Amino acid sequence: MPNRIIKYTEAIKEATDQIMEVDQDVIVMGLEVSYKNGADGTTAGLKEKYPYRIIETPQSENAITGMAIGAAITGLRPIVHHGRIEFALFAADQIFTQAAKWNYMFGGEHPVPIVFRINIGRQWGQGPQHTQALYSLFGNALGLKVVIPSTPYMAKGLLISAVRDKNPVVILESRWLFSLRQDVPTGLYNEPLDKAVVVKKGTDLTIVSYGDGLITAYEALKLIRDHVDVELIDLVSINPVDYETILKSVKKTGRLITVDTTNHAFSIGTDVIADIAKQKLLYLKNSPVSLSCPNVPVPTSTALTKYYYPTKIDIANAALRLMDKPTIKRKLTFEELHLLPNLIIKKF
Amino acid sequence: MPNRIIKYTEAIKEATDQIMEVDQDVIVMGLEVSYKNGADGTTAGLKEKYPYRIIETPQSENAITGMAIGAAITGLRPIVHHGRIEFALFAADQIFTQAAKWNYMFGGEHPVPIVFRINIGRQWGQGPQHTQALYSLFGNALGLKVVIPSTPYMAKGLLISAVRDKNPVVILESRWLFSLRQDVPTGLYNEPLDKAVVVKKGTDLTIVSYGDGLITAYEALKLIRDHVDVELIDLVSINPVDYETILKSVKKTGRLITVDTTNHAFSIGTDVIADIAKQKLLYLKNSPVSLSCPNVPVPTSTALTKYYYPTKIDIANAALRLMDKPTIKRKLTFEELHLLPNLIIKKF
Amino acid sequence: MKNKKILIGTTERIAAYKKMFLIRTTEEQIAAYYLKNNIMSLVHFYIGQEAVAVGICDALQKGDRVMSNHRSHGHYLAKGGDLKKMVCELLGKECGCSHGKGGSMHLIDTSVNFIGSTPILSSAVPLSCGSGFEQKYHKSGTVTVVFLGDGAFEEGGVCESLNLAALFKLPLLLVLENNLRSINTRLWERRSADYDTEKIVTGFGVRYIKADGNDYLDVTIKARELITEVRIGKPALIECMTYRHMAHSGPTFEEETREEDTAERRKEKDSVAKMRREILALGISESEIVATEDNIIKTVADAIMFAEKAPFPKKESLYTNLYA
Amino acid sequence: MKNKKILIGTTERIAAYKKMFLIRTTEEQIAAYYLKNNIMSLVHFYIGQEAVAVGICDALQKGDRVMSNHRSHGHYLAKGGDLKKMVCELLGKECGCSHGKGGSMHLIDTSVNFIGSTPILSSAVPLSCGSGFEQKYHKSGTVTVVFLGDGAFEEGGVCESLNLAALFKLPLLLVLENNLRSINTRLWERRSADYDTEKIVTGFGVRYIKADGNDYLDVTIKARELITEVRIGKPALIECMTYRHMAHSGPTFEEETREEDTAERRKEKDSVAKMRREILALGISESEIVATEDNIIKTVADAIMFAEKAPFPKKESLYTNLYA
Ligand SMILES: Cc1ncc(C[n+]2csc(CCOP(=O)(O)OP(=O)(O)O)c2C)c(N)n1
Ligand SMILES: Cc1ncc(C[n+]2csc(CCOP(=O)(O)OP(=O)(O)O)c2C)c(N)n1
Ligand SMILES: [Mg+2]
Ligand SMILES: [Mg+2]
Repeated sequence: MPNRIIKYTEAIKEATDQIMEVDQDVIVMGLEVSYKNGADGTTAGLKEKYPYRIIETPQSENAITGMAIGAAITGLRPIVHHGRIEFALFAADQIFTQAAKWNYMFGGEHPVPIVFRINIGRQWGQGPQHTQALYSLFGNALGLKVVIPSTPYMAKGLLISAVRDKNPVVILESRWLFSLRQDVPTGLYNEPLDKAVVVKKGTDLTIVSYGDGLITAYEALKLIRDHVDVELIDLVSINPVDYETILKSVKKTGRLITVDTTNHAFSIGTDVIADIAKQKLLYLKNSPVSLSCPNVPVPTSTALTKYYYPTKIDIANAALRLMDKPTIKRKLTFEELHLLPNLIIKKF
Repeated sequence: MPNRIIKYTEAIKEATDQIMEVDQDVIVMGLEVSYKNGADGTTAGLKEKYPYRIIETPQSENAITGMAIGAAITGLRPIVHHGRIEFALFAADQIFTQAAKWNYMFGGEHPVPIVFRINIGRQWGQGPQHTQALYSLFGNALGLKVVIPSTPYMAKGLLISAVRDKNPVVILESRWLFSLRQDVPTGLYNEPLDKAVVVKKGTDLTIVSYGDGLITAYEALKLIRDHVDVELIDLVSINPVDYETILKSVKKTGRLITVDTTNHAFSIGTDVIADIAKQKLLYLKNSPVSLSCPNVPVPTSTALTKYYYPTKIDIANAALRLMDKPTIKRKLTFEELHLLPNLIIKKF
Repeated sequence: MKNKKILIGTTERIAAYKKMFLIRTTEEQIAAYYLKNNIMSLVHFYIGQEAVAVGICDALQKGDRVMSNHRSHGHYLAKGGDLKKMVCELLGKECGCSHGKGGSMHLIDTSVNFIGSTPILSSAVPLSCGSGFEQKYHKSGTVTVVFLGDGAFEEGGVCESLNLAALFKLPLLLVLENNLRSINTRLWERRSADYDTEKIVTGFGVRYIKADGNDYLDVTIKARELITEVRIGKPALIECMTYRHMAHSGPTFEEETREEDTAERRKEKDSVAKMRREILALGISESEIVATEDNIIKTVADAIMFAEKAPFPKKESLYTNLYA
Repeated sequence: MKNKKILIGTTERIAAYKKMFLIRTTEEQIAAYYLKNNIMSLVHFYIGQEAVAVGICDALQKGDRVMSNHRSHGHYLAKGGDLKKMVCELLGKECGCSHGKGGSMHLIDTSVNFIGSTPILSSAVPLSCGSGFEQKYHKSGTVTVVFLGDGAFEEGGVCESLNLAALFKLPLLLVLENNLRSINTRLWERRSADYDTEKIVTGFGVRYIKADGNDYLDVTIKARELITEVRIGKPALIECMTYRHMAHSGPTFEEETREEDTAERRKEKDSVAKMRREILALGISESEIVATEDNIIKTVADAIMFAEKAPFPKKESLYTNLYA
């Protein structure tokens, strides 16, 4: 199949379009999904093609989400879009207490084939109430599958798998990655919802991250290519976490760095580190290192956010330090710090 | 001051009563708080004493919680009661996005002196939608202080401190502990909101837990008194976590067991273990051990819940195993497994 | 209303009484069983409200769906849910409708389109919009009914759902069982004197009608009329005024905070007794009725005995069904 | 209405126009500044809706409080919020009203009882109930006003809050700014044809009145009447029909999806232009007005220049204020 370079948001739209073509029961609900640049372009143009299946909604996250779940229980395969995790919180009951528990609480055979696409994370000027991710909530919530696509390729493949799954799948889409571009297969393909991906093999140390942090780490690798042979792992799923892939890597490298793009308490990196720590007879060459954000909400001023997220320099230096090598000094530009990375990513 | 033995729920009521007596701005809101056995007895009789300050509410968790926060912002000191974390989830926006972020997002000087009393956890026949705790959400949420009282003494002292604090404080009250009794001082006293408590000193190994798990561990100690010298730590606060107290203990004992009463992913024990693992130059005698619940929601049948929570036997045996000693075999009775422990606890 | 009552024939009335009596005796026997065996598992009894569940479900066709809340035994049985599976579920047995994982608050029997109940107040309402959405999407010609209480009606999600129902023209009937109480709290503690349910409901574009929830005929006739419209995409809400006889939860009674709904008045208005009088008046003899009742009582006693002896779920069952 | 207009005197009208013009030129200059400097920080402009903010705030006393939403510049300025602090906040500076931590969506100036804004739709509504509750509790005789949009009105928390306001007799005025849009979506996409805001609001026991949100005098006179009642514990909602001139967010315009609110009609109904005509009609000369306007334009330009030069917060500031 021929490939072509498309954006993260285009990959989502393409997956949606193609899966809607083959499955008449797939519908999309959300705010502005029927508009021209619908949901940041991820549903652009679909209303014309599927007039009764792209469903514009009132500002009622709770009932809209519940309605979608009810439709999933009774035979449809809805995709629900929430522009921010803070908006989705109004539907917390429906997502975490209803959809997630439904099959278990009725003793099985009661699938809830629904996809929650929730946009998260950093973006210029969005501030303390528009940039959270709440990974710890999603990672701990029993009954959900939760994935974080780090590239256009993953965004398409994971969405297709999610729609085909019989369970409630949450896709946490980092807005920071919306401009990434990549060669993406034109047809339908599945990416597993529960497997971490070794982005780059290496022997010196293991870096584990996800979403925007993974891309930053990917960029960091270019800076230290000649000094440290990093094994970079994209966690992909945070519920469940693919501990096996990580363990295999850390057994080989003996060194571990986790990169989080939220505060460190109860973070994804914490969960990964604890799992490694509990392993019997696993001797590391050095204590695991966690890079994360400070213990405060995300402020709005760029003068402050520039210190908030771990940068590629931070990651590079953490790796160099762990290998006892001299660190790098470089200041990032305003664009690097605050604008969506406009990168073309190679296939991992 | 003379002491007398009172129940966990009575301790909460007494704290509420006494703090209301001295501070006219303290009010209580919640469902059934004005009734005879109000909020499981934790507000019993207070309506008669404070007719305008004990406020019965409609079934509108979102608006009620928001109203309380608004009152806190403008000068009152509300205590809001939610009978179950699942009910409080309807107010997730108000708790996690509004109250928690308010002071930071306005650059300081905008305190939110509010207390959220949220009942959580195990109870006979409450099942998958009435027994969650969501610790990971509370532990990760920036801007909240979050405590878990394990005894009547702590329940009273922490509530008083919480009401006197200028910040939003969440008190997660395990329903499982409602019948515990203890000598509790009759007057007002503060327990720090951010300090772990060493419940019992010991040299062989450190057990860290909280709430219902802490009490189970406390019971376990009696079974292995003659075999293992355990240092038992009540975490008390999960936001922030008092890592210092734990570290000091683990440095001494070289062994760590954490006891969680929820599933293990992104759990409190995980957070504690990761912190220990990240310490440089800290060599443990054995890998940390985490006891927790299986990776499924809480079922309803007692035939299943009896396998769900770590028991005192499980904890005792984990400690014995870590010390290479023979384990105990004993079956717990139905009452031990499913009825609220009717214990009298000594002052830690 | 009076003259419309003739539309419900003798056979139907007898069948309705049987169902109401089934619900009543099931609840009474289970309550007695819980008391005797000191069972402290959470349970909410429906006694007193039977005319609502049966009146509504008798207005439905087989393909129509029902969703419910914490007080769901009556709704489940009225829709034709399996009795034994329900009792087994309450006793935590493997052969329960949810294999013991759900208990009293999580009943389901999709074979009769009772598609689930959840004890979180109001949560079933948005879900039922989704069911209605699916019915409309697949042009199945069926409707969805959701039962909710006066307490649940105060949750914001209900208002949001009313808007969705009207906006998307869903084949949805909301059944508001107003028993004047949310746990013990009375309406006047939760709503201003000017509160007007009809205005709120119709304000969103949903039809509203009020019924005497202690009167089977009133409920079922009004429901039948409404449902014809609901079926063609005109959602409606029927508010049934009724009384809950027992305490909010547990196998006990609670009389201290009663106002309008005193024991005396509840007895006077008791829907099951009323329905019994109705069929007596139809010429069915007392002894015939008693025989029927005895039969039902025995069926229920058998079901409880069956459930008592039925096996508990095995340990392995704990770990299954996290995902479908 | 007509005859009531004489209650608002010349001085007041001029003062109102000045405020409306201040809001207008502030927004225009900031929009231009954002465009010129390629600032992509999230911002929602209020242009077109000035009559609402000023009409309402002119009906308030100093001790009365205001809460607001994502589109809060106008509300903040109308309540007397400090201009420089607002512009500094937008530019992320240390001397901003939230010290750069909040930005455009988190304005606050408690010195004038503008007690906060939050961009999460509807969240300010329950919070404002709490403010009203406190005012009542402390018998302060003051009221709270909360601004919300037609989109936010669809969140269930608003209905819950209406019930609370009526139940607790809160001194609360909800100002529903109906600009026909939530982002781009139109009312008919979100509500059925039978939707009736007045019924919903009054169904909860809250007074309702509709005003022409493009007409300062209509808004302020109705608000003044309502607030007298609000002050004694009779909560109310005033729905102001208005137009948002610019795009939902960002310093741009969006004309593609316009229906009733075309550029032409917006111009025709423009509240600032209308108010200008009103004071011209009072006999104030064109040159006087222009002079006043120039003055205001300059004040705003100065504020922007001031903000541009003002220092950014220091790194340490990132770590402070997690707790109070
Ligand atoms: C969201 C939520 N809040 C609170 C509760 C606790 N609760 C269980 S039943 C009940 C009373 C419900 O009253 P109503 O809806 O009128 O139903 P009824 O019990 O009268 O049948 C309450 C408050 C709950 N289950 N869910
Ligand atoms: C709970 C929530 N859902 C969605 C959004 C995204 N959002 C921001 S502004 C807006 C439109 C709001 O419309 P309206 O309330 O009418 O106010 P207007 O923008 O027209 O002034 C939306 C949907 C949000 N901020 N909060
Ligand atoms: Mg009720
Ligand atoms: Mg609007």
